[in-house]
Parts: sequence; C-alpha cells; structure tokens
Amino acid sequence: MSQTALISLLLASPFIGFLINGFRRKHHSGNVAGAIASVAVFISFLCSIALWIELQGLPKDARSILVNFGSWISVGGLNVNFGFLVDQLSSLMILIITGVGFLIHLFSIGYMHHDPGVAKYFAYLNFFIFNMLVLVLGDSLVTLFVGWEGVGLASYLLIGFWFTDKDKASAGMKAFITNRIGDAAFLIGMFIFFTSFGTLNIQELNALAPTIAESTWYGIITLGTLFLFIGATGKSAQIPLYVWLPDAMAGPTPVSALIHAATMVTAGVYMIVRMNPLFLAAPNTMLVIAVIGALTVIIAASIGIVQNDIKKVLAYSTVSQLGYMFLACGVGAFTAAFFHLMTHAFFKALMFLGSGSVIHAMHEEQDIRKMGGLKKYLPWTHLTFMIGWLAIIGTPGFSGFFSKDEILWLSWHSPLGHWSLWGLGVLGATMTAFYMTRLMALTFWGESRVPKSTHPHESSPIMLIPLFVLAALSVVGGYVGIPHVIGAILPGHPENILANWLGPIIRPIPGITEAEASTEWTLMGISVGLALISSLTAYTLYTKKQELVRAMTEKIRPVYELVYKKYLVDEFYFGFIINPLVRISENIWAYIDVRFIDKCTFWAGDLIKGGGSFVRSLQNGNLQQYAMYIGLGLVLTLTFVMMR
Amino acid sequence: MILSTVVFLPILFALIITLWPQKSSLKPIALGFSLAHFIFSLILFQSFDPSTAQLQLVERHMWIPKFGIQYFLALDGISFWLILLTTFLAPLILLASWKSIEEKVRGFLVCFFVLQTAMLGSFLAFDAILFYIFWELSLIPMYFIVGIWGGSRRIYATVKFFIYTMAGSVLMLVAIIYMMYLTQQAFGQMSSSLLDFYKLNIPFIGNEFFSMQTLLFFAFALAFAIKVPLFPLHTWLPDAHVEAPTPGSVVLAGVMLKMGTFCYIRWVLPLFPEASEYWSWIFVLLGVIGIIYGALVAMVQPDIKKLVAYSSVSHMGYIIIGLFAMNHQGLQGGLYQMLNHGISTGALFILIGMIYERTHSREISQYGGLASVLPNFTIFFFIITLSSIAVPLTNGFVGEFLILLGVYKYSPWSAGFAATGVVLGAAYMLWMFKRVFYGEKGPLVADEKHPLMDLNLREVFVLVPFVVMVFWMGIFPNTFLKFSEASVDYLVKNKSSYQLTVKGEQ
Amino acid sequence: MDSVSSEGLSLITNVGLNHYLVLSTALFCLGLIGVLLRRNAIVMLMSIELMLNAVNISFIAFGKYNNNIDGQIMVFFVMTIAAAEAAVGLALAVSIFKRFKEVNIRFFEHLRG
Amino acid sequence: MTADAFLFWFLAITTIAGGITVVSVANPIYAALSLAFTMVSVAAVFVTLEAYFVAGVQLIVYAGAVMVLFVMVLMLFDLKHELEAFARGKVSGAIKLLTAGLLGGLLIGAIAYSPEGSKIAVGANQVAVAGDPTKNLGYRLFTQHIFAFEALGVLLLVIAVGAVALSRSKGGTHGQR
Repeated sequence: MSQTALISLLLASPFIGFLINGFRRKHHSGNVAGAIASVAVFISFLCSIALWIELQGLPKDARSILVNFGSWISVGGLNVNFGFLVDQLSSLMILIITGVGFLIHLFSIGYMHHDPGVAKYFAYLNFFIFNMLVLVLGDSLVTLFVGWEGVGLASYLLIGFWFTDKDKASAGMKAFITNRIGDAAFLIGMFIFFTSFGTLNIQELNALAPTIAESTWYGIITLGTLFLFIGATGKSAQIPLYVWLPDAMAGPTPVSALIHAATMVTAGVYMIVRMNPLFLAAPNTMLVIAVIGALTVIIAASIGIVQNDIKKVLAYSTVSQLGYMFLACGVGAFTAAFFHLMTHAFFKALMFLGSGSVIHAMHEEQDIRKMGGLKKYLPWTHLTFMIGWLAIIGTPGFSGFFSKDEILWLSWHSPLGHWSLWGLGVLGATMTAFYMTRLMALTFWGESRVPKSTHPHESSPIMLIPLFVLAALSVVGGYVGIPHVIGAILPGHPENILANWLGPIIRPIPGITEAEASTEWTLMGISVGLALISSLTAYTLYTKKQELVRAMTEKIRPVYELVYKKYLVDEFYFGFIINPLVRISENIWAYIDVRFIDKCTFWAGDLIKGGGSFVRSLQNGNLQQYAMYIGLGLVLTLTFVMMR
Repeated sequence: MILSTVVFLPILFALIITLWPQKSSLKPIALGFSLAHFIFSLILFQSFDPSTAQLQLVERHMWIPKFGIQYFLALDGISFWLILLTTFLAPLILLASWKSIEEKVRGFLVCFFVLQTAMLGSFLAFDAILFYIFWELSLIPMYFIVGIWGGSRRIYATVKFFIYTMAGSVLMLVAIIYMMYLTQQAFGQMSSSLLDFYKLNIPFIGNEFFSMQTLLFFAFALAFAIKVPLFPLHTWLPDAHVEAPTPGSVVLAGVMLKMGTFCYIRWVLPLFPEASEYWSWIFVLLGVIGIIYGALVAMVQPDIKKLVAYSSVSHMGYIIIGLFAMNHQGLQGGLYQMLNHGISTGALFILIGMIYERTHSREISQYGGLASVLPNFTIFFFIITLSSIAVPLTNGFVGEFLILLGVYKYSPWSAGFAATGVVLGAAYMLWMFKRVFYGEKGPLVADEKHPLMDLNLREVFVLVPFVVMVFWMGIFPNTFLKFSEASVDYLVKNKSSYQLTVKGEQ
Repeated sequence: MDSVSSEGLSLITNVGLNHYLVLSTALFCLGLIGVLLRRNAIVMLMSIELMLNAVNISFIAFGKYNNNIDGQIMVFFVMTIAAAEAAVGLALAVSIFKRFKEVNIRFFEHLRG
Repeated sequence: MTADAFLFWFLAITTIAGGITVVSVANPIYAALSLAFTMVSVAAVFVTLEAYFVAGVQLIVYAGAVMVLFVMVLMLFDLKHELEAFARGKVSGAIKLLTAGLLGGLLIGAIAYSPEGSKIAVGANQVAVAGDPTKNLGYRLFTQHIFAFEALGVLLLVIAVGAVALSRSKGGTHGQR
C-alpha cells in the first residue's frame, strides 16, 4: 500500500467508525458498537505499524513521510495544507495512540456494556482517536491545532458523557474552557511565529530556528515559545491550568485512561518535543518550562497524597508525571520527556484501567476508604495494578525507572538544569512512591472495608486482556531507552534505542558534557533509595498503623485540610476570577448597557422630544405672539445686517 | 441583465404574492419563489470570473443626468458571496418560519421579498444614490417585520432599530452629497458613481479632526458602525433581535448586519485610505472592546435569544478589527467571518425559534436536560455552537484565525486582547449549552402534559444545509476565499490609489 | 454757543429726511406695540393702520427728498389696500363678535395646533 | 427756528401723542377718535412734504371712510365690559415691548448712521419736480401704473363683496348654531 493510502486509512478509519457509531447511536448493543470502534482503531494501529516499518526502510537521516492532501487555507502569504508528516517522533506517537487506544477500546466494551449510550460513547472515542492522530501528524502548527482543539472537544464530550449529572457536565465545560485559555495563547504563539518566519510549517520552523540561543525575555522566539507553552499548560494540565484534569475524572474511567492519562494530556509535551529546535533557542522559555514542570510535580503529588477518590489520586499522579515530562523538556532532555511520555502512557493507562476494573467490581464506588483487601477478590487486577505501581514508583527494571531516572539525571546534569530542579524531582519521586503505595495499600491490601452489600468480582476477560498487555508493556517498555551507564554494565551493551531513533530530529542540548558515571550512579541510588523508604513507610502506615495516620492527620489538621482541598486553587479561581467576572459582566450589562448607553440614547431622544414640544409651545395660536416672532425676526435680521 | 434580475426578482415575487388569490398556498408559493431565486443566483458562478478585481456583469445606465446619478449595478469578489448568502438564506428562512408566522402571511412575505431586494441592491449598487436608496429601503420592511410579527415589546424595539439606523444614514447622505459636489469640482460633471468617488483625491491632514477626509470618513463610518453594530452603538441590536420573529432575527443577523461591515470594505477603506489608516486604531479598539464586552454581557443573559444577540456584537467586533487591520489575512478573514456569522448565527436563531415554538419560553433557567429529550435537536445545536465558538474544521475557525492573524500583524496587543474573546466565546456558549441541554430536566422540559417533540422532517431540511455549510466552509475554505482573493489582493496593494475598472472596458 | 449745542440746535432747526424717518419709525413702533399688546381685535386693526401710516410717511419723505413722485403713488396704493384691509378685518371682527360676543384676541386662538 | 421746523416738530408731537393714545387707552372709542386725530396729523405731515393730493386722500379715506367704519363697528358692538386694554402675561408683554423697542432702536440707529440721511437733509429745500406735483402724479398713475391701479379697483370690488358676505355670515368655522 502506498504511503498516502496508509495515512488516509490511518486517519479515515477512526473517523468512519465515528460516523457509523454516530449514526447508529440509538442502538443499545454495546458489543456491536464496541466491535466497530475497536476494529476501526485496530486498522489504524496496523497502519501505524506499517508506516513504522516504512520508516525503517528509509535512510536514517531522511526518515519522514509527508503526505499532502491539498491546501486548506491559502490567503496572501499564509498557506496551510492538510499535510501529514510521519517521522521518527510521530510514528512512535501514533503507535502509542492507536495501540493503547485499541486496548482501551477493548476494555470499554466490557466496561460500558450496560450503558444505554454505548454507541455514542464509542463514536466519541473514535472521534478522539481521529483528532489525536491529526494532532500528532499535522505538519503545520495549524493542522496540529485542528487536532489540538478536536481532542479538547472529544474530551469535553466524554467528560460530560453522563450529562444528566450537572457536575459532570460542568466538569466537561471546565475542561474545555480551561483548554481554551491555553488555545488562545497557542494561537498567539502561532501568530508570533508566522509574522517573524512567514510560515507555520513545523519542519520549516524547525529548520529556521536559529542555533544561537536568544537571551532576552521579549525576543520573538522566547515570546512565541512561551505562548506555545501556555497552550501546552492548558492541554497538559500544568500550573496554573491543571485544575480541569482532576475534575475530568467525571468521565467514564476508560476515557480517563485514554484521554486524561495516556494520550491527550501528553499533547503539550509532544508539541514541545516536536518543536525542540525552537524551544532550545529560547533558554528563558526553557527555564520557565522546567520550573513550572518541577513545581507541578511537587504540588500535584502532594495533593495526591491525601485524596480518597481512587481516580482523583491517579489524576493528580498524572498531573505530577506530566510535570516530569515538562521538567525534562525544560532542561532540554526531549528524548527523556518523550520516553517518559511513552512509559507513562503504558503504566498510567494500565492503572486507570485497573482502577476502572476496581470501580466496576465495586459497583461504581470510587472511595478508597471503602475498599481494602481487594487482592483476594480481584487477583488479576491486583497483579496488573501492582506492575503499574512498581513502574510508576521507579522500581529498577520497570519502565518508569528508566524514564524517570533519565529525567532526573539530566535535570542535574544538563547545562539548562540545576541541582534544585533535581531536588524537586527527587522529592516528587519520593512523594509519588508514597501516595501510590498508599493507594495500593488502601485498595488492595490490608483488611477489607468493603460494605457488606457489595460483592466485588473479577472483571470479564475482555477487560483483563488489555490489562495484561499494558502490564507487559509497563515492564518491557523501558528497555528501549536504557541509559548509557546501565547499558555499559549490562551484557551486550544494549544501546539507547529510543535516543538513536529520535536522534536525527532532536537537537542535542548545547554544551552538554560527557557524563560521569559515578555521579549518575549516586543520584540514581539516592532517588531509588528515597522511593523505597517512602513506599515502605506508606505500606506500613496504611496496612498496619492506620491509627497512627489518623493521629498524624489530626496533628497537622490545617495543613491537611489545605492540601485535601487542593490548596484552594479552585476556590481561588472561582472567588477571584470567575465569579468576579460573572459579577462584573452582570454589572456592565446592567449599568453600562442598560443604564448608560441606552439611557444616553433615551436622553438624546428626550432632548429632541423636548425641543419639539418647546417649539410646539411657541405655536400656541396666539396671534400676537406670532406677530412678536415677526418682530423678533426683523430685529435679528437687522442686527445681522448691521453687524456686517 | 443578470444582476438586475437577481435584485428585482424578489420585488416581482412580492407583486405576485400581493395578487395571489389563495391565502392557503401562499407559503409554498413563496418558498418555491425563493428557491427559484437561489437557483437563479447560482448562475453567477458561471458568469463570474474570480481571477480579476475588476467589476463584472456591469449594468450602467444614466438615470438623472443632471446630477450624474446612474443606475449602476456590478459584481466583484467582495460582494459575490454575500449575494449568494442572501439568496441561500431566503428559502431556509421561509421554511423555518412555516409555523412561526401564522397571521398576515401575505404581508409578511411581501415585506420579506422587498427586504431581499433592498439587501441585494445595496450589495451590488455602485452608485452612491442608488446604494442609499437600497440601504434605506431595507429599513422599511424590517421595521414592519419586527413591528407587526414581533414579540411583546416590538414597537419599542422596532422604533429603536429604525431611529438608530436612520440617524447614521442621514449623516451618510450628507457625506454622499458632499462627495458628489467634490466630483463636480474635480471633473466638471457631477457624478455619484462610486468609480468616480474612488478617483477623488480628498485632502487629508493627519491630526486634525476637522479636515475634509476625516469628516467624510467618520460620516460614513458612523453610519456603518451603527448597522454593524460597533460597541457603543449596539444597544438596538439585542432589543431588535429579541423582539423580532425568527425570520426577522435571521435576516437581521444573517444579512443586514453584513451590510455594515461590507460597506466598510466597499466604501470606507478605499474612499478614505489615509483617514482609515490614521483612525483605524479607534475602530480596532472599539472592535476589541466589542468582542470582550459582547462576550461578557452575553455570558450573563437570562434569555437565550439575547445571549445570541450579544454574541453577535462580539462576532461583529471580530469582523471590524479584521477589516481595519487592512492586510490580506484580516480582510479575507473579515469577509469570511461575515459569511460564517450569517450561517452560524442565522442557524442559532432558527434553532432558538424552533425550541421557542415548542415551549414558548426563552428563559435559560426554565430549561435543562434538553439533550435527553430532544437528541437530534441537541446535535444540530451543538454543531452550530461549535461553529460559533470557532472550533477548527468548522467555518468559524477559519474566519477567526485569519482575522486574529491579520490583527496580530496590525497590532499584537489588540490580537492578544481579541484572543480572550476565543475563551469567553467558548465560555458563554458552553455555559448556556450546559444550562439548557445538560443537567436535570428543567420545568419546561419535564412538563409531562406537553412532551416535547424532536425535530420533524421540515426542520431537519432547514438545518441540514446549515450544517453542510458549516463543515464545507470549515474544511474547504479555499473554495470561498478564492472568489474574493483577487479583489482583496487588489485592495491591499492599492490602498491609497484604489480604482476599479469595469471588466471589458479599458 | 459752543459747537455741541449748535449741532444740537441744527438738529432741531434743520429738518431733513432723517427726521421724517425717525418719526415714521416711532409711529411704526407704536403701532407694533398696539398690535402686540392690545387685546381688543379692533384696536389691533387700528394699530395696523398706524403702522401703515408710518410707512406712508417714510414713502412720502423719501419721494420728496429723492425728487421722485413714485413714493406718492405707492402711498396711494397703500391707502387703498389699508382701506380694503380695514373693511375685511372689521367684517371678520363682526362675524366673530356674532359668534362669541367677544372681540378679545384670545378667541382667535382656535387655529393653534 | 424756521416755520418749517416748527411745523414739523409740532406735527411730530401731535402724531406721536395721537399714536400713544390709540395704543394705550382702554376704551376703543377713544382709541378710534385719537386714531382719527393721528390721521389728520399725518395728513398735515404730508402737506409739509408737499404731497398735497395724498394729504387730501388721507383725510378723505382714512379720517373719513375708514374711521367711520371703525367707529360704526365699535358702536355696533357693545363693548363696555372690556375694561382691560392689554393682553395678559407680564413676561410676554415685556418681551413684546422689548421687541418693539429694539426694532425701533435698530431702525433709528440705522437711520442715524446711514450716510444718505445727512446728504439729503442738506438738499431739503431744493426745488420740487418741475410742474404741478398733483398733475404729475395723476399722469404717472394713469400711464405707468395703470395696471396696478385697475387691479386695485378689482380688489376693492372683491373686498366690498367679501366684507358684506363675511359680515352676513353667522361667523365661526365650527358649524351653524
């Protein structure tokens, strides 16, 4: 099959699935709808593999396939094509999207089995996959933006899938509007680049990116990349726009797995990696990205520690892990960022699906305080979830270890990095180990707190198979990016496959020096050690010493409350931005529109009316007054004549 | 003769409808007429050559020789799509108002067709006086449509509408007459042809308000700004929209507002290039204020129709800033946004009309949970909402993107502030959508005695063309943009020496 | 006699066109005051006659000092018109009096808008 | 002081005095009488201006015919109850007076400042038009102004008929009682 046909099929297949399921949305058969949707995504997955193989066949420096489906917008100097670019980066990304997407589709067949809107659900999922593919493959920022907004739309629809619940509908709206803030900034970023470079094509922009870094804060590239980064904070849930992601858990759990963990939220990271030459040319932006990323890691992780909703914990964990990716981008470790994106997609999707399985088993109960000891009811779920847990806390040998370690190492070692960034990262890793262990302990281990009325049961095979696959990926996924120091001591000296693969399109960090193996080993040891200690602590606390936890919480009650309420960020936004805005709007409507502008026009009207009635009163039919007007007229005329 | 036929066919229809004996068959007849008119207007595709900025299909006859007033109709890339938009909307509007206009049908149809003529004429007229006649003629039927078939405060609304617009156009008349006088000074023969106006060299003194070009510029600009409506002059619009019957709102939003923005391109920018450039900041500023202000006020409206009306203020603000950015993207975006707004806001008003026919209420708080009762309606409404908040691959995105890009070139700060409209636009539309369609069923929706019916076939027929246009314009904008490309290109490149020639004449 | 008083004296002794014109103006203004202020319609008519007479004086004076007989012809016409006007005016007054038993000008206000 | 000047001042005073009386007395009969007095004075002024024929006409038409008309009408109405001379309204009255005063002042100012006035005043005693002024007047009237003269005749006829018709009607425009 030709490359054009492959890409067409890759994109068309989920879209056709969307249309089919969209038109038969009144059918309630979950299996049929799910089958259609899954097949559609599976076709895309096959196409992705085919494209990846095609790329393998190309020479190392020219591994890109560009397919142009014609011009979209062409005005003056602006030419935007429906162009899709498959290169080293996007080929991997579409593999992740369609692969993980397919698994989640499978899982959904089981999970959404009983929902009356199942056809609509699968239609939305396919719609999402389509848009995500457009986002990833788009060869210009505008095409990317099409997918960028499209996934936001799909996310809006899926979060508000159970729209009869007002809160869920609100969560969808919140997600969309928060994303829109980022999108507006993204637009500005595009304009900045277009006015200075005259193109929005990503490859051309990357080629035009100067190699000399821009040192000012208001330089074109710095500003442009900053605005693009604001866009990314919206989509990828970073400070200050992360607030929508925890609320987005209102959607069905597989959606959380697909959109709000594995794929969509990583779009911002993907975009930055995609545009890495430009970002590298703006060290100030990089600094901002790194700091924001590191702060997000800490803040989200700290909130995650105290949450009681299984999905909320995972949501904050996602925000925190995304923070790692941005930290990596910020220090110039784009490969590491992408590596973590990939491993995170595996283990976080796994954990979300696992949580879905738990929630399914617990009859839509999401509060971990009402779980515990589920290990014996849900053995398979427990096993796979545990693999995810091991991966995320960075257990050596699991995928998360490799990617997180690379990020931490580069945030120390890179000239763009700093020891404090590394410190924050390690602190975050420690907290991650803590809250993930807490989650495990409260959900699966310890004694059961399950209400008597609930009878947990293991999920059906169709839900378990995706779990197994993802669990396997969570284990082996890391071996594509074995760090150099580890590779050096392993038999056969395996190379960092991912870095080699991405090498041609990712600019190296300027001024990076040869790594010292000893330092790297030390740092790795510290982070692993801290994670180990903190997970052991958490294990002990939450399986055996629950009273101690309670006592400790009591002692630091105000802090606990503050963190539990997510640092009151939502309240802050509502209290200081949204509600005032609404109130201001009401006031400007009432006072400016109705009381001022309208009143002014009324005044103008009254003035004319008053003038009219004044003139009318002059014409009162009194003959003598009329005569007087004649006299006055004569006087005026004479005065005028004599004045001249 | 094509243009004359396009313009005056509706008048003929109006005449036939006046004389038509059967009252019962008026609506089908009118629908057939408007469809025929639309199909006839498609001839323009065949006879229009998009590769040139010259005037085409010109009809030019001396009318009042003493004053050089001509009967002068011509088509160019700028007016091309607006003509088709007008004829395209007509059958849909008639079909949509099948149920909402029950009384005085004959009068309504006559008004409607006269309005068509007036709007088409003002898009095509190249003679100032002829244009002015059409421009004013458009007020009269609208006045009746709102005043007779409108809501409870219709008289207030219609008088407000009329007086606002009238106040502006009187200024314009003065300016037109003055410009005719200038042509006499310059060429020895008085002329009201726009082509002669273009040839005038009106002196411009930079920072003096009372210089000739500035005064003329503001006389025209104010008249059009009221029609658009630009920010502080917009208060007639919500009232007129809310009180107007559905077809009235659609025509008003779909076409009549475009007359204002269209005239900025046709008249203001080329006639007063220096003044437009010098004072453009005022219009960009007002446009940006309009965008944000309209969006904020729309957000807190309790009435759906008023919300959409204020969203119009916001959207028209985009068009204005696009035009006054005066570069390629801005102008093309502005033109494109005119069509978009016609499609999306027109469709929104039709949709609101449909739901109003069912519940007789437009209070947002009375709704809720509509999505589970009227799923088809919801889908259509959602698609149009997407178009309105400019999601990519719908028409709105192309327009907004081009406009913001153009404005960014003009002034980055303005583009930055205008971009907040992107967020606010999504906020008010989705918030409204949430309150009306999501959540638990509101009192109107849950009324067991009057179960709401989903869309019937007629309504689907009305809405499908809109949805098709939304996606077509979003995915293949070049099919539309290429028709105006030559004209806009010419305008951008010859800002200060804009002169149009007639195709085939040298 | 100083110059001022001689000037003043000459103003009295040397009667010229200006004197007649001022007389005419004074009479005209008196008539005007009558028209504006009197409430009796018939007296108003009389005041109009006064104004006409004032004009006549100026006509004759101009005619005399410009050596032109046409002034007198004009006056002749004016007088005829004045007589006609008085006749019609009085006829109107009579008919109005018949209707309202009153010739107060207030009763002529029925034409107001 | 010459006889001319004396005569002018005397007549001016009588004329103005008569005028003031016309305007100010409450009783219309007195007003009519003083109007007749004014008319006679004006006729005398005409004589001083050597317009003898016009002076005669003034006496006959005004002091004779018109005044008789006025007096007869006044007699016809019984207007004893009409005690107030002036219309009500102090403010409007003041404005009206002011208007008249301003007009007078302006006219007098215009006369005083006109360059014509003094020039003509010097030639006040110049010889009149050659020949008898009355004859001259008649000649001009029946040659040059014959059309206007005839038109006036027609007008008078119409007026006579109209006046009769008007005074015969019951009056008013609001239908018959």
